[in-house]
Amino acid sequence: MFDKIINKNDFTSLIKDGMVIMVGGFLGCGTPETLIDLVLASGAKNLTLICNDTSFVDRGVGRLVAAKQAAKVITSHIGTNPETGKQMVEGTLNVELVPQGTLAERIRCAGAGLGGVLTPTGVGTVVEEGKQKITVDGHEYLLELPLRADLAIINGSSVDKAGNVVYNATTRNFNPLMAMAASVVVVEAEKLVEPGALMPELVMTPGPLVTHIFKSEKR
Amino acid sequence: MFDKIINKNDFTSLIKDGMVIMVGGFLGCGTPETLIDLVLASGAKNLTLICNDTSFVDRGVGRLVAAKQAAKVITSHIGTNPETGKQMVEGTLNVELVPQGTLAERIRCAGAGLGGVLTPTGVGTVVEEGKQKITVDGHEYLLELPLRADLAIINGSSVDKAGNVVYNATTRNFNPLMAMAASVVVVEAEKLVEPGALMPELVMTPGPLVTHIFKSEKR
Amino acid sequence: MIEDIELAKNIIAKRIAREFKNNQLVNLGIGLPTMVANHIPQGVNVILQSENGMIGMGPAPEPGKENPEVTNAGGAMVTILPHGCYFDSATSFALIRGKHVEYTVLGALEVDQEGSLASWIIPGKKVPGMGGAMDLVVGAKNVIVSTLHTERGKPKILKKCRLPLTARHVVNMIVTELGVFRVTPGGLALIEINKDTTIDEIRANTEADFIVSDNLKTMEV
Amino acid sequence: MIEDIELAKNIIAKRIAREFKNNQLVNLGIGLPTMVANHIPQGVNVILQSENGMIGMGPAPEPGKENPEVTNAGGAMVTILPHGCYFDSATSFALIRGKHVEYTVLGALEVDQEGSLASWIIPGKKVPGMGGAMDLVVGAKNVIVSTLHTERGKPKILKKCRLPLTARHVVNMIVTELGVFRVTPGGLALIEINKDTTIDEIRANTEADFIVSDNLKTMEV
Repeated sequence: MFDKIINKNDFTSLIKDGMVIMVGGFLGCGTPETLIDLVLASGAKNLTLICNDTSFVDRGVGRLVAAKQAAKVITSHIGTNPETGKQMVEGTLNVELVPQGTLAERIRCAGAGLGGVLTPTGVGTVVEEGKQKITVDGHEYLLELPLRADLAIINGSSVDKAGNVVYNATTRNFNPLMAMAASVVVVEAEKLVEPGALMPELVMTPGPLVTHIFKSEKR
Repeated sequence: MFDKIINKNDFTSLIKDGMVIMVGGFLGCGTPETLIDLVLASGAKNLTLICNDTSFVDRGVGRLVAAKQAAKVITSHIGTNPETGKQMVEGTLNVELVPQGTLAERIRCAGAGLGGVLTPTGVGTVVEEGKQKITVDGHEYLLELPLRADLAIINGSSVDKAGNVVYNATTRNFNPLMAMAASVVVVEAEKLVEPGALMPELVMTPGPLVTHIFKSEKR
Repeated sequence: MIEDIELAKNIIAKRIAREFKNNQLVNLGIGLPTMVANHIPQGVNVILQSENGMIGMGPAPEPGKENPEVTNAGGAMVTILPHGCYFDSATSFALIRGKHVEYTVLGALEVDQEGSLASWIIPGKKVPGMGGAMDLVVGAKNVIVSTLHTERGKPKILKKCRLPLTARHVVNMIVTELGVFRVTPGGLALIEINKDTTIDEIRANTEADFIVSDNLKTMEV
Repeated sequence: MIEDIELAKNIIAKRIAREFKNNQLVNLGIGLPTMVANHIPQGVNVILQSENGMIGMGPAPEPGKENPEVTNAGGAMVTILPHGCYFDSATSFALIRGKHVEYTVLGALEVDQEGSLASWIIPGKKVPGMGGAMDLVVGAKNVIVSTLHTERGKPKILKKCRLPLTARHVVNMIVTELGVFRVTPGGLALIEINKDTTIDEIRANTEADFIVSDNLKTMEV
């Protein structure tokens, strides 16, 4: 009835050079590793990656950086992946550093149809460069703008065939936010179940947000 | 260890004339009825109520309006409670109507330490009166400001003694948002359990947000 | 004219129900729009959103199976289908404002040829409030106004709304018992007509200017 | 001076741990701040927040009980205590930015007498990124900088930070192995001193101006 399950070829055909991809996860926890394998195998170039951090050279989204498939990364932390810093210094990778809470809100804005959000974070630092400052009630805020993507690849602990996603423990992180902010959303399902098998209060990503479901091949 | 459970007298002593109170619920679903009983019994006057709707004259927050305890209501809908409209026409009740999604975001802003949010909702209507308009990417938005309260009274289906709250089904509505946006937060616990009894992924309101827990006397 | 109001409402509900495709997320307003759910064609799986906090809303519960914790945006007890889930009001309106809802169907006090609508206040007379309507019409991908063509003999489709607006330039389609209009950049176009009326009768009961589509069809209901 | 760096770090961690009261929500940064968790006095129930999405963070799991789905903000596997729960990054930073976290404890490359700190970039040399630090120091009710008093003999507490800031005017307290400073509207005040040092030694190793509190106490560690 829902017809959302795709195979490797279907997923690979979604990947294009130069596209903007959001990747769920926090230092590799809650990252769709099989989908990253497939982006690697696709050889797509000049990607813009939006992700909390660039993980490690051999894990999560960090592998795409290490494989030099990204032209730009929008992220809050690159310290755990020496490749990111190296390519940045060499001038082959454009790195836009965004405070983590601001990154979350900017992605949420895009998903929630909001035009932007005022945050106190970054006022008085280099983060305010080029941004509109708005004073409310005597306090200065930065206007931070929405961040959206062509494709979001997220990781679901349990996914039903209608696309509802449950995230275990700290695998949640950016996954439910990204699932709202991209034109196409693919969830890597660690466990795939029938509709009705998930407790409806536990679902963090409602099914209609998920375009495609891919059954994980994680070990 | 957590020492959050209070009795009727403790709760009543929190209520003051003229205070701003957020009340969870949506047309009476997910409303802390026992706590409302106690606000009624306190006889507190000139309250400002922030609530999705003014429910019904004999149910939920609507009872406080019917008892003429409110001087102001900030809400999205008053159509189900004739008393609200009547007092508004008589000039004894100040009603600020806010689009429902904007109400949710304004409360969220206060709870999340954000200075405001840009929404397309209300542009070109009376809702834009007195508000700053900001254009982003050629689209007009209204700058909507945070909404906070002195006290939030919310309803929890299952609450542990650390204050973690689980909401069943559609009782969730504004409750978790309000639990972040008030100086004092009291949850009416329909079911009170020990810490560890709730699935940590099901908790929508983390314990530290809850100042006090009151055991419900709902029938 | 169709004098039987119940029949008229059923015509409208049936026609709107034919608009949806499989797996679309749809929000139905209170009153007439709610009736649309009863007419969704077999084999089309429409996912209903209720802005108080659920998707996958099912029909009213069987007697004895009511659960006061499962309600819709009108406060009525409903059920949840196996593909459904629950969320809070911020998430609900993130779904709505963020263009994740395919269709919103709602009534109107007035609707006009520019696609503006008024539905939440008659100053000095009736002020229910906007509820979620302002967000729904700004955020949904498609906005369908469902309305009887006239009220007490007066046209509801105007050149320009006179009541305070719910939103301006947001309506995509207007469905009445007499026909279906599309709001286009060039103005209102009548694209379907009920077999029991005529273009002249529609013109006589419509204040708005409209063109008749070259491709005018009979309203299938 | 205290030459033993491990001892110095333990002095700092122990002192900071004494700052917390029962049921307070606390975020501990990576490195030295994480050590604070090991020194929280018995009977004080501190609730640890980890900005990747949990409160009620417990210690590292016993061997064989590791769960890769339960990690902290440093990516290490941890456990959750009975009073804990999980949430997404937007909610996590809503807690942080919204003044719901009582204390954030973090390290610094530089901290100054105005309460500004620099902790995320050494231009041209090292650019880890700010991660959650900028939000934490702006949002937490109390910001404690935990730092060795000097690095390679150079003072870390400056008149004014020279590196790009994490935030300005946000630090409330600075704890080093030599003493405790409070940032007041009038400037830096030394409020506690380690029994193994002197005010002169602290002055010699601090670039910032500071006054000595009339009520100077011995650092209890």
